[in-house]
Amino acid sequence: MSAFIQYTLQGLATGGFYALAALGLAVIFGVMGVVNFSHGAMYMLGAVGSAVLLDVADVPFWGALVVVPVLLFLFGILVERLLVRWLLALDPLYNFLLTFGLTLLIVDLVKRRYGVSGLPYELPAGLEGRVTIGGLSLSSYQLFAAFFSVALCIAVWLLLTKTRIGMIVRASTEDAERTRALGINVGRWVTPVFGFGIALAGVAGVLAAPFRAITADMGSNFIIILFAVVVIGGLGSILGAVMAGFLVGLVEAYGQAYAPSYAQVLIFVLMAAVVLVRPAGLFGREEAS
Amino acid sequence: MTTGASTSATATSPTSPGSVSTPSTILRTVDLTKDFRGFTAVNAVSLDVAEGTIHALVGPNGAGKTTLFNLLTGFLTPTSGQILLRGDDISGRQPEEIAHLGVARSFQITSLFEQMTLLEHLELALASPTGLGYKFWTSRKSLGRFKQRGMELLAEVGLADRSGVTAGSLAYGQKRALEISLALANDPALLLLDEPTAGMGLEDVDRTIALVKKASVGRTVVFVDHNMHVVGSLADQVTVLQSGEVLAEGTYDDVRNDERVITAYLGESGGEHG
Amino acid sequence: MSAQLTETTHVETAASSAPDRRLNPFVRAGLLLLALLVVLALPWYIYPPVAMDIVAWGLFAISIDLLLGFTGLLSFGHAAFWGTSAYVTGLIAIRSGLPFPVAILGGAVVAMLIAVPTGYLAVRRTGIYFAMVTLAFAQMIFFIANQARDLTGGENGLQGIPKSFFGIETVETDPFYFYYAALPLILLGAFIAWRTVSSPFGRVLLAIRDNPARARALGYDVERYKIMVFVISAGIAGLAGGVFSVSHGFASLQELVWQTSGKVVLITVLGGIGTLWGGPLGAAVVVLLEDYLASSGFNGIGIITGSIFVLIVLLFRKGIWGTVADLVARIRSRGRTPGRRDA
Amino acid sequence: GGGPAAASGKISDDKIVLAVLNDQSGVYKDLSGPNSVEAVKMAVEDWKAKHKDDAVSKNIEVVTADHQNKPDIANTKAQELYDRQKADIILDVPTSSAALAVATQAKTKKKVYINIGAGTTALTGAQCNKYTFHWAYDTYMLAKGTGGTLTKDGGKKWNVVYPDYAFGQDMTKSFEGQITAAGGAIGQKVPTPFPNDNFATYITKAAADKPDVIGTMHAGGDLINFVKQYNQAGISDQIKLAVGLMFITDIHSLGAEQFKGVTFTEAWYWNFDEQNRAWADKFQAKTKTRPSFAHAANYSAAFNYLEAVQEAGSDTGDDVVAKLEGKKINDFFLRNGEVRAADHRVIHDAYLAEVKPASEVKEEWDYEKIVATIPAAEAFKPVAESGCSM
Amino acid sequence: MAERLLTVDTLSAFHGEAQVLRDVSIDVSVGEVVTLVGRNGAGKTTLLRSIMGLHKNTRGSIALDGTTLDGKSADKRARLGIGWVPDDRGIYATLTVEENLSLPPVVDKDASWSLDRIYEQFPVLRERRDFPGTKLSGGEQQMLAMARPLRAGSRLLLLDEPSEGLAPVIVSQIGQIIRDIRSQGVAVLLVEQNVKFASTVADRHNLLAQGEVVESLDNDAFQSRTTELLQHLGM
Ligand SMILES: Nc1ncnc2c1ncn2[C@@H]1O[C@H](COP(=O)(O)OP(=O)(O)OP(=O)(O)O)[C@@H](O)[C@H]1O
Ligand SMILES: Nc1ncnc2c1ncn2[C@@H]1O[C@H](COP(=O)(O)OP(=O)(O)OP(=O)(O)O)[C@@H](O)[C@H]1O
Ligand SMILES: CC(C)C[C@H](N)C(=O)O
Ligand SMILES: [Mg+2]
Ligand SMILES: [Mg+2]
Repeated sequence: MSAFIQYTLQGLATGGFYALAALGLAVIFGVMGVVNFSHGAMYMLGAVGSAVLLDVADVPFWGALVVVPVLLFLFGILVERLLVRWLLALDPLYNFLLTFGLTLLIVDLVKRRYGVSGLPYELPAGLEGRVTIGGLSLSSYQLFAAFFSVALCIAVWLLLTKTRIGMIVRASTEDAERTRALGINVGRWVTPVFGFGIALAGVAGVLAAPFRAITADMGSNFIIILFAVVVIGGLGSILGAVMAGFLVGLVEAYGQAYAPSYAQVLIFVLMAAVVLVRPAGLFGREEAS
Repeated sequence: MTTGASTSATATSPTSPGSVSTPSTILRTVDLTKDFRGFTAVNAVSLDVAEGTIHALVGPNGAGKTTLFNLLTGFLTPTSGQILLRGDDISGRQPEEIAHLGVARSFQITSLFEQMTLLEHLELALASPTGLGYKFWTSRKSLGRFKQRGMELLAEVGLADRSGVTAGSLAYGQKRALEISLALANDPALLLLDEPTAGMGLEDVDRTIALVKKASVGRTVVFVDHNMHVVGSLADQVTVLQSGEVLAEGTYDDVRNDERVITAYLGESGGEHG
Repeated sequence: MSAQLTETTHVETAASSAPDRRLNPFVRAGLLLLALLVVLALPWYIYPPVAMDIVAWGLFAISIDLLLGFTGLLSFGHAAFWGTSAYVTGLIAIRSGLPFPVAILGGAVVAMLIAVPTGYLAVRRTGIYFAMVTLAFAQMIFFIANQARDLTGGENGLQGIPKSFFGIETVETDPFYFYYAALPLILLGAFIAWRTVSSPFGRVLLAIRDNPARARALGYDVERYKIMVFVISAGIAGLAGGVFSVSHGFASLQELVWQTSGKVVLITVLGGIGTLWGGPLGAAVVVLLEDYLASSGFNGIGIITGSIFVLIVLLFRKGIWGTVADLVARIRSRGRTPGRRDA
Repeated sequence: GGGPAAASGKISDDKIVLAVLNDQSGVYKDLSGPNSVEAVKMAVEDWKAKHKDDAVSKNIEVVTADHQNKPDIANTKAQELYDRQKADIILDVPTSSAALAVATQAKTKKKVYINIGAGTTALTGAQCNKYTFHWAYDTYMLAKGTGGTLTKDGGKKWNVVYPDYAFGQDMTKSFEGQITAAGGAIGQKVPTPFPNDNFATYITKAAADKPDVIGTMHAGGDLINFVKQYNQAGISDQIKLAVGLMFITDIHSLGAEQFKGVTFTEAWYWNFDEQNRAWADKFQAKTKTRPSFAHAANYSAAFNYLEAVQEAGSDTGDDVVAKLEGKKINDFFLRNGEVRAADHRVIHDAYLAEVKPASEVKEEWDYEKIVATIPAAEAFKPVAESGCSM
Repeated sequence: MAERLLTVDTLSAFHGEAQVLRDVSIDVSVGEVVTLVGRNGAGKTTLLRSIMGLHKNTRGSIALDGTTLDGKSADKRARLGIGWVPDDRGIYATLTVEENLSLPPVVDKDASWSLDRIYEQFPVLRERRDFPGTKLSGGEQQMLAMARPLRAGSRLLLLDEPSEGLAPVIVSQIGQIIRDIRSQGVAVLLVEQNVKFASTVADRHNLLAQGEVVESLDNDAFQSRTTELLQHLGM
């Protein structure tokens, strides 16, 4: 029983992590209609960025948690301005393909610059230990990561649904020209949203740095799991992305504990089941036929 | 449940779906209801459409007319209630199945294959019931057998000379006409037209009225329109919907003098704007 | 102008609609002949195993185009069919010793079989959703193949697939002759694709691509059509995957990873979608480029292919074929109506 | 077999072409990759310097290709290297699946192939062939050193976590054999997906019944993930961590501190003695980095291949193989080395190594402490068990 | 005569090579309702889009309150007080009804309608306030689109066929609103095909055919000549 609780906690910790990354994906999709294939690469840049900052500028984890998302925000803005924006008016498939190409490019550039065998990183000061409650013991870093992710998810959700900024942003992506004609300077808003989504991926990357291998390829399987997460949650749904993130985290943990060889297939089986029963995902809105 | 004057057999046990009300009823709904997440767009509507008549569906915006059409043609699944086509329950069937039962529709918002020529549209419509569409091993030329009939249909709506242009390059009124000719292609027993004259200039409206009149020979037509001129010229029977429920039913003259209809829909001017 | 409410896929195809609308029959016949000649001459000028790769990837791209260009469905999990067939072909060839064309046909049939349930689930969604669902299913197949290592050899792959061909030794050992022995299978796949798009069925597919709701109202069972074309496409991908695995003598998990699905989409878009012709063109470019880069000492294939992809999507969405066709058309029309200029 | 033996003094195409086929861009790029090509070039230079005018050929080329760890690409590239680039030998090929694919090509083309980077014992076992040699290590050697020695030293109760694919299973099987032979036992064998980046649950599971040793059979990025998360699990004080296969580049990328106290088997270590160090200095002058055992092994294989060509006076596959078979070699890489004729396994002394704590690391790359030498005769699978028949 | 708010001077517009407006000159004053009537394709929508700054391929000049709008972006023009009700209504699917209403920035506090006032005018919108905008019926969307610039407090409204697809009772209601806001000093440029409706609300009419203003006349003249004019225009 105590093992079960332990697995559950571990699942939730991983889930918080997926939720955060999937949230960035969902925000960009929900707001701009762009399925950002490069989200995994951006996550990787977040982790690599932390390691590089530590190496060249002695910026510790806590610093990276602030600096890296800001840098990725700027990078996102660049990507949006130079590339993504030209395809916004077209079928979403084009930006999907564009960001796919971008992923290949970014990953190989990182490989050329930083090699492939990974970069070193340490646990942040103050979170090296473990927290023991009753018979349970969890790494304090993972606990921190989980709580941090959840808090950030909630903040973003509130921002998008409850504020005027969120509203403007949603309107701008649905029809930029019309929104302009209603008196809103659209250009000012869409770009930062993309940057913001990328920054969220970057946060996930920073959080990953202390306990995952920091390599150029670290995002390539991650993005596929994120896709499963958003399909399960409902592609356009921000709440769905967060909930499905936790769900997938739990499924993964139980799978690893009780059916190790099938842990990863389970996620996709879950996804197939969801598509079969609720094609729009658990929290997605029904598509008009 | 049903408000207003129902004309025929709605009173006789609406719960037994198999019972054919009158021999001439082609379409009948029994307590048809559609909920959208707690909002009831169509509420217990029981409707009888007599074979061979032109039946108008009017009502304020949001009354549930388009939703009712979507239910009748399978694009939406009813939350409860039944749809009987010649006595057979078709609720829950898919749009393509219903189409094969002889029900054709046009859309309120123009819905065409923008990149195809007009003739290709009609070939597609005509080929549908033949199952030719599944033949991936034969040549496309086999569609040629529908050419003559397709041209006739285009001629009927005045588009014969445009048979080779793509639908995307048509003017709005012409698109509406093409919609109607597609709906007519397979000689449907029941024709559902959603605002066939919306967005048309007067001249086009009159042409369309004539067209629908001509098309109605030998079949049943149900249409939605806000243009009282159109309703008055065409409808044998009018059903007024409001907030998803039947408010009134009767001939055009009955309905237009109905106090409730005037307050809820026509307004004091009696709908004479159009 | 008029807002379309249906959520359809509007991808820019290289041809304006039906693939043959632009070209007159003579030009078309000429091009076909030329293409055939090129395909026949390929192993004389290109290292035969590479030539084989080009036509196999070309056919694979055709299977994608059938979905993307003609039905508006982007499959991002087509590696599932290519890879499954690669394994099944290999298993048949190794275990039964049957001639390789038989093994490949067997592989293609199995690919079609697994496409039925996959298609059934995937066609319930459109656009980007469809891409995601197919991708996820391909991942499932990948993990299953990895688990079933008694059958597939797991990470080591399925080694030593024989090129049995009725005891004709030159074919079995010399890639040059093998190319010609395998080519009919590729041409068969291309023919099926061509036949499909130029049939009444193909016309319905275009209708579905443009406006699925309208197609349904006309009485077409849209989902069924999509499943059918999905299965046909899987079969074609299967033919290509089978040829590929026999040519290389083995099948590996590489055939099933998502990057393979991505690569074939890249090839298709690069060549130009909605033409069937584009795929093989794109395949020639990508395969030759990879071949060159692998021995050039420049280690960063992703940098090149990634940049190409980004540029194509940004600037030449109609791909090689579409861009060239546009150019030709523009030159022609300029010839006809001289002096016309944009206002 | 083979066709008519080529006459002595016959060098095909008037040149000797050495091809290095390995990962130039992927996960194994650093542990071998482009720097192995450098090592082979060094071997060619040194060999030319040694033979000067009496070299069988002055025309020696080194070519390279990237197999991206993909067996299909390796297969095509191998064919191309042999056919188009006229390669007389292919070297390296990390990744077992690719390695086996190349072995098949070598056999068909009757050309020499010396594998360095791959782990699978199948190369000199079930899938061995006349033209294929395995130079540096294999899973048996790793298990023998790490599994056998640690068990004898008191780590009787093992739990093994392994990536669920051929290499991982091979490793687990080999380890089980050695651990049982040494009087220990494996309690749990925990398979993990491959590749994978989240091991928390697996580690919890493997630590649950408090074994003496947890062995990880992961490599590359997975290994680094595993070790990071292992250190976070807070069990490193009570349970010893053994790593199945480690390259010095792994330690370098994660930092010695994370690995401190970890025991593993080395095929060669640059700072082991003067001779090694001398070569490592030369290597560093060229590449700005210290060599992994794979780099050294590539040099050794290339050099000895050229020696065999010189002796045979021919670069024809069959002639060279004849010279290599049974050859006893002692160079800076192969200590007490021998090319076993029966299965083409190259045996040599192996080492049990431990990662130094950061405090003891005196210079960059000085991460390892060699704690024991395993004699060549014991380090590798006995011929009788190999299952190879050529 | 009240002060002139909008002046369009010899405006020509092009779609690619095709000229769809030819030297169109019209003006609208404060508190005035001016229509553009004409067949499908006459160029009415194009004119409105040009004024809004959405159609850029034009020649000629447009001025608001005497200052030229040349080079000003659409959002700038909106903030100067031009409110647009597009022919396709332009309701956002991802915004709720209420969000659709509050999206445009308020340009004139005094003129701006409160949400309550809007809901009083269109009770159905209050009922559906938390629904996604495009889940409304076609007519409900039209009301929403009308309400939006009222909420912003625009001083010049460009209405593109606001009566299309509306129930007669709603059409009357819209007519009443137009008359109300006119009396509050708002200027309206109204595109209509529904001639009867146009004549109940407008002060002046411009007949557009093939991109040209073929006739300009006041409402009385318009009403007395309706039949003749319609014939002339083929409407
Ligand atoms: N995007 C476009 N590309 C090319 N031509 C266009 C485009 N939009 C409009 N046109 C053409 O410009 C002309 C004027 O169109 P406009 O939409 O302004 O007419 P309208 O008077 O508003 O018509 P309606 O009453 O149908 O709305 C028409 O001939 C139309 O075909
Ligand atoms: N998919 C949906 N989800 C939620 N509500 C919907 C949906 N479709 C329609 N409605 C609501 O149902 C009601 C009826 O809409 P419907 O389109 O049937 O009206 P209508 O009578 O055709 O009106 P109009 O004449 O304006 O076209 C409206 O209030 C609309 O908001
Ligand atoms: C780590 C590697 C160089 C070995 C490789 N995993 C193999 O398959 O043998
Ligand atoms: Mg409607
Ligand atoms: Mg218009």
